Amino acid sequence: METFTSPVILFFVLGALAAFLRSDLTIPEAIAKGMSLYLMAAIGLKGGVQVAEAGFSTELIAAAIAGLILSCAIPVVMFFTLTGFGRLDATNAAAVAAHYGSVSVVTFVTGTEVLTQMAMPSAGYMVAVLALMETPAIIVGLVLASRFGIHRANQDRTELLRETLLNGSVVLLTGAFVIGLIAGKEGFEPIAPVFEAGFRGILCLFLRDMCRIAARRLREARSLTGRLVFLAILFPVANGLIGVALGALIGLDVGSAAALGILAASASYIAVPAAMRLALPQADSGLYLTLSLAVTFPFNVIAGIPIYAWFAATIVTG
Amino acid sequence: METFTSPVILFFVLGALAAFLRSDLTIPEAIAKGMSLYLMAAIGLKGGVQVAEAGFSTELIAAAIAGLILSCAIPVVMFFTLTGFGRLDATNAAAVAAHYGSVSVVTFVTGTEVLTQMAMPSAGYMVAVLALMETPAIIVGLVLASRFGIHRANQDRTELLRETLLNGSVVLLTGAFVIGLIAGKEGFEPIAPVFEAGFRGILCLFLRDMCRIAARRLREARSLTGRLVFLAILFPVANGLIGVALGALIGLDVGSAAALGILAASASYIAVPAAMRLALPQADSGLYLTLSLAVTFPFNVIAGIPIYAWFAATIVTG
Amino acid sequence: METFTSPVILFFVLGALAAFLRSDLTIPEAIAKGMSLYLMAAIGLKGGVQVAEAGFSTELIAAAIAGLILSCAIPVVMFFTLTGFGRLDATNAAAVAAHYGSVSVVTFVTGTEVLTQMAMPSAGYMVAVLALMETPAIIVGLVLASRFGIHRANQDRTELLRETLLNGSVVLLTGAFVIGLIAGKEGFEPIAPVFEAGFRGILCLFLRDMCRIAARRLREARSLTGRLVFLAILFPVANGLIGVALGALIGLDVGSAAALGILAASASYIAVPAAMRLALPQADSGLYLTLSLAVTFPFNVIAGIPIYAWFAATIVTG
Amino acid sequence: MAKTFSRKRIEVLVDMPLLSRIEKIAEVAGVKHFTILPTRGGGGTEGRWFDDRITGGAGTKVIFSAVTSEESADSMIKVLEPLLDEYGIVVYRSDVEVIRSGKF
Amino acid sequence: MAKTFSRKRIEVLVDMPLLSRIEKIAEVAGVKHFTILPTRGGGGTEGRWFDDRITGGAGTKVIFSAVTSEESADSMIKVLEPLLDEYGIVVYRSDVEVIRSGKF
Amino acid sequence: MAKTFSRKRIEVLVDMPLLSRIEKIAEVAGVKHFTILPTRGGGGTEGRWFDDRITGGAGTKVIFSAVTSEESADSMIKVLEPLLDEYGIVVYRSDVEVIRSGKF
Ligand SMILES: Nc1ncnc2c1ncn2[C@@H]1O[C@H](COP(=O)(O)O)[C@@H](O)[C@H]1O
Ligand SMILES: Nc1ncnc2c1ncn2[C@@H]1O[C@H](COP(=O)(O)O)[C@@H](O)[C@H]1O
Ligand SMILES: Nc1ncnc2c1ncn2[C@@H]1O[C@H](COP(=O)(O)O)[C@@H](O)[C@H]1O
Ligand code: NA
Ligand code: NA
Ligand code: NA
Repeated sequence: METFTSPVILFFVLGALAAFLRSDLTIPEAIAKGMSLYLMAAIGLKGGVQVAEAGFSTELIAAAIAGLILSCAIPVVMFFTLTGFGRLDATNAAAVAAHYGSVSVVTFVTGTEVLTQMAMPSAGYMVAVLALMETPAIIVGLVLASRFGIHRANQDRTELLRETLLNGSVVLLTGAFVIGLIAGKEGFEPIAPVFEAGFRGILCLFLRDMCRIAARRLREARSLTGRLVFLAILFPVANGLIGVALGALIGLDVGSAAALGILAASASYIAVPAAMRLALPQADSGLYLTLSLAVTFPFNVIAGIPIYAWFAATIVTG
Repeated sequence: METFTSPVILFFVLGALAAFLRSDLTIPEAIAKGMSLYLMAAIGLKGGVQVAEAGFSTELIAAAIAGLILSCAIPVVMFFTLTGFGRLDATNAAAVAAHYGSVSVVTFVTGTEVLTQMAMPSAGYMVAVLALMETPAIIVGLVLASRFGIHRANQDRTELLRETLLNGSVVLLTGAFVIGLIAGKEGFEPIAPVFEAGFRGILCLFLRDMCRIAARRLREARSLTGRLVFLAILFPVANGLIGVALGALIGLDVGSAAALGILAASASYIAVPAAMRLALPQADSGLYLTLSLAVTFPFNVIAGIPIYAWFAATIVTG
Repeated sequence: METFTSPVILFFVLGALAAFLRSDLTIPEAIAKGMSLYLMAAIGLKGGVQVAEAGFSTELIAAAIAGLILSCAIPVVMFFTLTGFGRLDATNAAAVAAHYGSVSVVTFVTGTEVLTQMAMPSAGYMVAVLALMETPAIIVGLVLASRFGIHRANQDRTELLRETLLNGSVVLLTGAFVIGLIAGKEGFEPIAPVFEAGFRGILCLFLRDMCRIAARRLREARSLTGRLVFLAILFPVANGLIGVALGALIGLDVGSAAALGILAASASYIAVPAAMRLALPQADSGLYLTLSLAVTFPFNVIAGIPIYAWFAATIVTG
Repeated sequence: MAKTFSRKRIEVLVDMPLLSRIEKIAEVAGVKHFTILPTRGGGGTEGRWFDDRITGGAGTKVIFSAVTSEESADSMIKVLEPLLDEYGIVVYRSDVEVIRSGKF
Repeated sequence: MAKTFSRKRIEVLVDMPLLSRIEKIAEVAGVKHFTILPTRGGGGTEGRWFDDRITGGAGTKVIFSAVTSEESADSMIKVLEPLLDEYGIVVYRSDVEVIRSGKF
Repeated sequence: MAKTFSRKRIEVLVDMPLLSRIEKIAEVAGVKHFTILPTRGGGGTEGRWFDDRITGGAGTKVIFSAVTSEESADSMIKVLEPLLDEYGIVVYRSDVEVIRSGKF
């Protein structure tokens, strides 16, 4: 309940409203990108500092392995559902599936904010899990595409691999995490004001804008079918609940289990679209961006996060 | 006196200096727009939180009605003065008049900062009055133009109405106000650092840049006449004093009466120019932007605000 | 040692890494420019407030004179070394020399951060010295070019002089310094959150990006020779040590002497390139930007600053 | 030489708030594909201008650019002609070659 | 009249992530000089689009623009033709005059 | 077919700090109307470049673009020709059609 009076979520709703009313006050792209960089640097740092405080633990390793398994398994299951029930061709199905195996930084950040507000914060190492889960799904997606879809022999594989593994967001996130680890709490203090205080406010403005763009994308979408929209809501719920259950199984605390669910449920809209456009140019970018950004993302922020949090609170025994 | 050693105002003067010296260090447009969005979100939130604290009151309703009356009456009086003494044709006069009936967010924000520094803060609900006063003058201006100037029958009225009423700045301001109302003080706290602490600093930088652009516009202006510049200074003073008097009459506190004067005196340079360019494309956009942004805006910041504040302090009996 | 675990420097290293890995997450130009403006406004203000606190002193005047001498002498010595050992033609040598006589704001800011961390903060007036040292080298460079290189009689001198003396960064820096002086500590307090708290965080992000751009520039550079790279490392060291020694000689405290060394060692990459492109268009802009931004700047941040600080600590007797 | 088809490129320099009008006119004229390009400033009878976003786009110009058939370009020009002064737009067109005839 | 030489200007509207591919194709075709122009949006068979950087450039288009010899333009077009659909690019070229023949 | 008049479009790719020089040259040549377009990068004999604003515009290029009469374009080209190397500018022009002859 409280979730819905939180300014973070209210700004998101304001964005949705503004978009559907076709109101035109948009955040300039440069600012949006700057805020996105800021969010990644900030959560990377915060996570690193927290791990520096708490030390490495078996939970960290368990969570990392669970995250990797999820990000490889999810695209495979989705691929066959999308080609079957979803009626997509193999190339498009592979591209969409890769998005859902990967993760969304903003969904994760919003989720951790909500979890903190519900007094069940997730552990700092979940940021490392987030970074780990960004790329494997891309490779799984490409393998699926080349096996079942168009196989392009003349692909420039090294270029693609570099683009994927050294994707800017992965490097920034990991780099900031490592900096947080090295600098620790004392090193972090002098720079904390920018990275901590500004956090939620920036998130508010960012969500407002994300939602506006998502809604615009939805209005302009063409290749969307009812079946696909249905899957773009069903899959986050299924993935999210499985993620939470897996988290509980491996003994994570309630907040971290919920965060693992949120990661599983979320779909990428930065790293994966860029990689897919390059590796599978024949796939319809309008389709995968709309499903991920305009259907799954708002669903997760509004309904998904509370569901996964509630499920975690129910099954994880304190 | 103190006003003039305030960094807010000093940065404004620095901007003026830089512009007249044709110094070239400009804030990138994306940043300027981002700061403008930030200011609107911040004052909306602050106002909403204050009203949530203080509760709704008869003053709020009285101020709202006074604001509406001012924003409808000012353009009518100005229109006839501009066509008469100002020697403008009806279309241009209507376009200019609409700007002065509407309001300037940055003038208002600068004014409230100055009032707070003078220990006569305005009430939180004045933000709601600000939002209310943004659009009516546009409609009044268009009615004047279609009655006395060029009447364009084939206008797409619904498009125009949507553009005007759902103008981005109105939606953001109102939305942030409502969010502040709902979230209240506790909800606001976690996001306060960005929206409160940054406030004055951002305002400094923004004023520096506004002033630079205003001065550049003035240097490049062509269709300006002495009579028009005279009116662009006379009207804010007259409107401002009338606004303060009206505020005193309806029983507002000294700060709020001054703020109502500032709103009446200020001229729009965001919402109205966009609407006029669309609805009255034949009007000279160089003219109305220069009068509003390059004459009235700096006049109000430097001289107007202290005058209205002083007048309010004089006539409102505590 | 501590220097290397400081997040400020770590982010710089992250930027270098990201660039050499050709990772693509770039800060939008508008944001980079905004941060640059912010840094200048912030250090200007801080310096002004500090001088307002401490009052004018003979050290201030001595430091200013020393700075001016350095910024005139350095280009002359460099010019003859560059035409001799460096094998550059006179025009290019003059253009490069001017860069090293001038200063780099970001190097200075990073240096003062490091000095503060080492408990030997520099005095507030060093910001004034920074502003003083920005332009004289440009004039020295142009005189050298017109005497020994191509002499262009039809130069528009007043335009050039205005561009140089009223260069945006000089105006902003000086303006903010004067505002800090006038407003003093009390006036600064309400705007401090933006200008103080954000400082180091912004510097982190900015260094990350600077370094990325420097590395990219290095990768793409064509006209670079081994001799020039050698000089671009030798000169900062020589200039830096001389600067520190001069500072010690005129009786500056240890932090300010180190800061004078940093100023002498640093090379401009904003004001001077713009002026040189205008005044000496035939000089190779790729060359001077690469030497200054891609060789000297990272060298100073990583190795130079600790060297000058250590030298200052050694020779200045407390 | 590569086989190409000749088409017209029509460009309209227009104030941001009026862009949607141009898009509608283009659609009616049969110009279904277009790209919007940014500008950074300019100069003319009304003086020098810059892309200042302070005014929220009211003072910004963009270029509507479309490669289309001669007929569509023609009918678009015919609708735009009476609006030239009122909208303060600048219109010109040029010849281009495209690779495939179908898409344009 | 100033003496000029005629060349071709080739323009390719392409999604940001695919730009490096176009640059490689250009290099092979002998197009060594080019400039990249930004766009702000557009419209076509896939609907209206805007330059939203939320997606980190995956949804952004830029224009690869090069003035080059007819032969280079030709060989570039030949390589691009089979990729038109797959890459979703828009290609066109036009005649331009340059001042010096050597540089292009 | 819509009645049009033929004019020249002249485009100059120039480093930001030198733009004011080009504007002055244009004015002298009788080119009174122009628009400035941004760029995002490019490649040539001096390597690949990007629009990095770190250097405050010293490393940024813009395009000066004007539709004008053949005579004005000619005289502008004549003034620019000796400056090509020194300024590092790229100049080309092309044919365009405009709707009204008066304005250009
Ligand atoms: N012939 C032209 N070539 C390029 N841009 C033009 C031309 N004519 C007008 N413009 C642009 O349109 C704006 C308005 O033109 P004007 O109405 O002549 O002031 C100018 O500031 C230029 O940016
Ligand atoms: N003929 C054209 N002229 C200008 N832009 C075009 C043209 N065709 C396509 N585009 C651009 O390319 C994008 C994709 O085109 P389409 O594949 O037709 O949806 C459109 O949204 C336009 O921005
Ligand atoms: N023929 C051309 N077509 C498009 N852009 C060019 C051309 N020649 C040069 N340029 C641009 O001008 C810059 C400098 O050219 P250059 O002097 O050859 O290095 C290049 O990086 C390109 O961005
Ligand atoms: Na996922
Ligand atoms: Na008003
Ligand atoms: Na120096």
